[in-house]
Amino acid sequence: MLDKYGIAKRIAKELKDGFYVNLGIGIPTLVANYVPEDVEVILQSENGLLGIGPFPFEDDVDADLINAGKQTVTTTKGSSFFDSAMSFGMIRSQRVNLTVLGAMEVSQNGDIANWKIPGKMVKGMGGAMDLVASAENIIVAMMHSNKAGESKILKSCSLPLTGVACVKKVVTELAVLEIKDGKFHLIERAPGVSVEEIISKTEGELVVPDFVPEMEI
Amino acid sequence: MLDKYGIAKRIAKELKDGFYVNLGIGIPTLVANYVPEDVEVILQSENGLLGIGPFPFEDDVDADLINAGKQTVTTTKGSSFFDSAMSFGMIRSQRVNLTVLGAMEVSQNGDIANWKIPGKMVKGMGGAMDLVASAENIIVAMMHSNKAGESKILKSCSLPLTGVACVKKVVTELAVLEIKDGKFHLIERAPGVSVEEIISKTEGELVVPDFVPEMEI
Amino acid sequence: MNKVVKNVEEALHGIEDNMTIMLGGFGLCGIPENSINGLIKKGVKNLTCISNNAGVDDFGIGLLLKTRQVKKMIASYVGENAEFERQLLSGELDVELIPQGTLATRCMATGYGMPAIYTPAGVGTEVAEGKETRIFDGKTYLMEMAFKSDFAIVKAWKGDTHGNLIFRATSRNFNPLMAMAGKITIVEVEELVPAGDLDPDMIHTPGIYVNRIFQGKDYEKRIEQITITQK
Amino acid sequence: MNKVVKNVEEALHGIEDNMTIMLGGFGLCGIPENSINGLIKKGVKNLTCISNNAGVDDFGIGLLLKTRQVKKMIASYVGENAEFERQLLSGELDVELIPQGTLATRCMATGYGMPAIYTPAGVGTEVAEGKETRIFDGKTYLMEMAFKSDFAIVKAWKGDTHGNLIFRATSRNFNPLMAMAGKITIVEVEELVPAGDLDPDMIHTPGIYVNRIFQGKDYEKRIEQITITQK
Repeated sequence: MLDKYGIAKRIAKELKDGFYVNLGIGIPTLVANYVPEDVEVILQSENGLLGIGPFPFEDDVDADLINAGKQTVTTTKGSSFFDSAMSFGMIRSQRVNLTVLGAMEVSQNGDIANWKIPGKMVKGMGGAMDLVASAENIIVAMMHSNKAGESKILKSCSLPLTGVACVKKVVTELAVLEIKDGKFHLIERAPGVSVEEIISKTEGELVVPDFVPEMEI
Repeated sequence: MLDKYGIAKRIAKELKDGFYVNLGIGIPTLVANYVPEDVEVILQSENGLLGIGPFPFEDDVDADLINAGKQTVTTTKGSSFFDSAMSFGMIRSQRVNLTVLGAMEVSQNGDIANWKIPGKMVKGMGGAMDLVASAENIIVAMMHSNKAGESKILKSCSLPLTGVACVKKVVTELAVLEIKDGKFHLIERAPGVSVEEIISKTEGELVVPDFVPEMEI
Repeated sequence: MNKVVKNVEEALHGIEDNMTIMLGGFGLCGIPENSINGLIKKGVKNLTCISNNAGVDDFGIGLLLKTRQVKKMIASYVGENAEFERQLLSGELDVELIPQGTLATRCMATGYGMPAIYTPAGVGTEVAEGKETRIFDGKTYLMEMAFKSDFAIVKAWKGDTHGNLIFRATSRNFNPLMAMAGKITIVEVEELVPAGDLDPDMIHTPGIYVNRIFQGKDYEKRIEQITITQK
Repeated sequence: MNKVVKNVEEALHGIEDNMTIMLGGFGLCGIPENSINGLIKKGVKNLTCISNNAGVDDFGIGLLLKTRQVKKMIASYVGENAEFERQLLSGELDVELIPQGTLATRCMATGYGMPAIYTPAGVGTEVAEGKETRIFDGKTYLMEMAFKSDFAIVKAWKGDTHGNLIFRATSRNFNPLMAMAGKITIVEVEELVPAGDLDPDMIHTPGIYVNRIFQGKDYEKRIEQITITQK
């Protein structure tokens, strides 16, 4: 079973050299720490920055320089700043090659819910609806089940949707799932996790091949 | 009767302090030479410049710095450069207070034709269609008649239109005409020009008040 | 062409109860601090505020919520604000949440004289309810309308007396977009310079979009989440 | 992330007969001189060219017309070009004239992932023929579609190895818009610098939109109309 760092590590393996990548808040942000050495990616922050660098040293903290999670960051060589309309222009015109974001629920046709729990929590969708509606390549980083032990990998989402039929891949603490033809496809299992456990914790329709490799991270 | 400089001088009297103004090619460009002393205007060039300055001295000619007529120009204090989408954004959102342009024909409901003579001349509309469709305040600088002596101040235009019901005022070598309620209204006559001459050279419906002042230029 | 007003009071002249106001900034980054404080002092009520976020409890637009000057909030993300959540759940505050890119682009549409835009954001979600959809090249888009607002209030890094603006780093965010979208645009700047001091090639917002500009003061520039790398 | 190609031949790789190509510039200002010469050398034919103007008889896109490499020209203004007029009137050249602001905004729409835009330009004229109109707030607009092109070729003043671009004065014009609109975007620059040399606040086109960049040479930068003030 993976912890959140493991999930981030596994997702980092999806990065290809030259990719422009948008990483959402939470586990997705951690992906930046595991970019393979032979791969150069440029991170996009939808508030208006291409080329997010590491967190600043204490003396270099700059209130004018934050990422979409409102954390202080730095720039890298070749960074650029732009307004939010251009930022989402890049996203809508699919110049961003990969989007990684968290989710509360994902369904077998690729729907995603991550912005609202009616009557309980309304934080807003921020840029998530734009990202999922536009990106060609969307990976969701999430836990397989909620705290009550109920699967979040569903036949259909119960929460208000963020986007429809958009998620391509899901990486959880248990498995890597691909979504196609309206089904989840189990393509890798986390170290030490059995196929049976994954099946039992997946509510949505799951296609399981004869051999499910353990993921290498 | 006015020459082209006189027409430009008369139009310059329409400028108000703080106006952003777009001047078309030809007579309209000359208006810049007659801005009243107590009036500050900023000239917009639709290729991407706010704050057009005078022509450069010979040594300062810069191939990268031209106006919409492709003439070399300079900047003024407070100039800015921008791309053509933003330039027409300013125009469409009516931040440009006054547009002055030339015309081949104008009709009594404010239609204007100035970009094409079928079978003979096709230069294109450039930015004229955007300007006339957007500007709230459009003044046309033109000659009252063509070389054959035929009126260009018409009931309806015979040439392909540039814009519909958009012209507010016409200044010719003979008169200042206002367009409202689907008619031309004679509001000033050029020095030494009789009302009768203006009537005889105006094909469109012309409302003539009892007293028509001679213009002061 | 001098657009300089002498202080925030003069800058905010004409803002009245029930008006719609855009406020630049993302989180607490690049927000018009002087003007927000000025609005509180002015005491105008029942405002509709368009801003990406609602600040935090004791800073930014959060201050205007505390004083109950806001009737409706149009934003994309409003987390991190307990008073906001309380007013929302109790029904005191009307809230319209819209996707961040839609928010940004609807501002731009106004400034560019485009009455509506098409975006895929929100298709198939509750954001699409009551909105026209249209398919282009097999993909479904929502038609979203340009914003109408009475005033836009933004913060720039540098500005000149003609209203030309330059923004710094990610404090640019929504500021240049809203600067183009106000019926009247008010700008506060960290540094006000004479026209001619800014490089015309490097201006983010041309002065034509700006009506009033003033030198701000006492910027706190609070940071929502200080994250650092240990040396 | 290095997008540098070593010369114009490599930059133009993949451009084939019958493709649609955008070319930046306004008049002769800011045109991609190296690439235009490269296209002539390459000899690709039946091109559809989207560019605000068609150059003059012996410079700019005029050169491509002379060699009969252009099948169709999409532009806003094509005066000052006798060969163009001859080919147009004789029917050898297909021409679509569209308003300048529409041309610019259709490029931007592509780069911003907006399939269509609304503009009042051309309403009631022959430009509106066959196009959908729509009334917003009592004003009529045309729906105009985002451009599709195989390649966009633009000229920048400075560019870095990541493809970030800065334009100079009015040579900016259509260049940043077309840079966003190509399926593949090729940029030639007067000065190519390492990533990190350009101020991130002052970049007009972020590198994400650029696929290939190269150091141009021997710029003539011809001026269409030299107008001067006598000392």
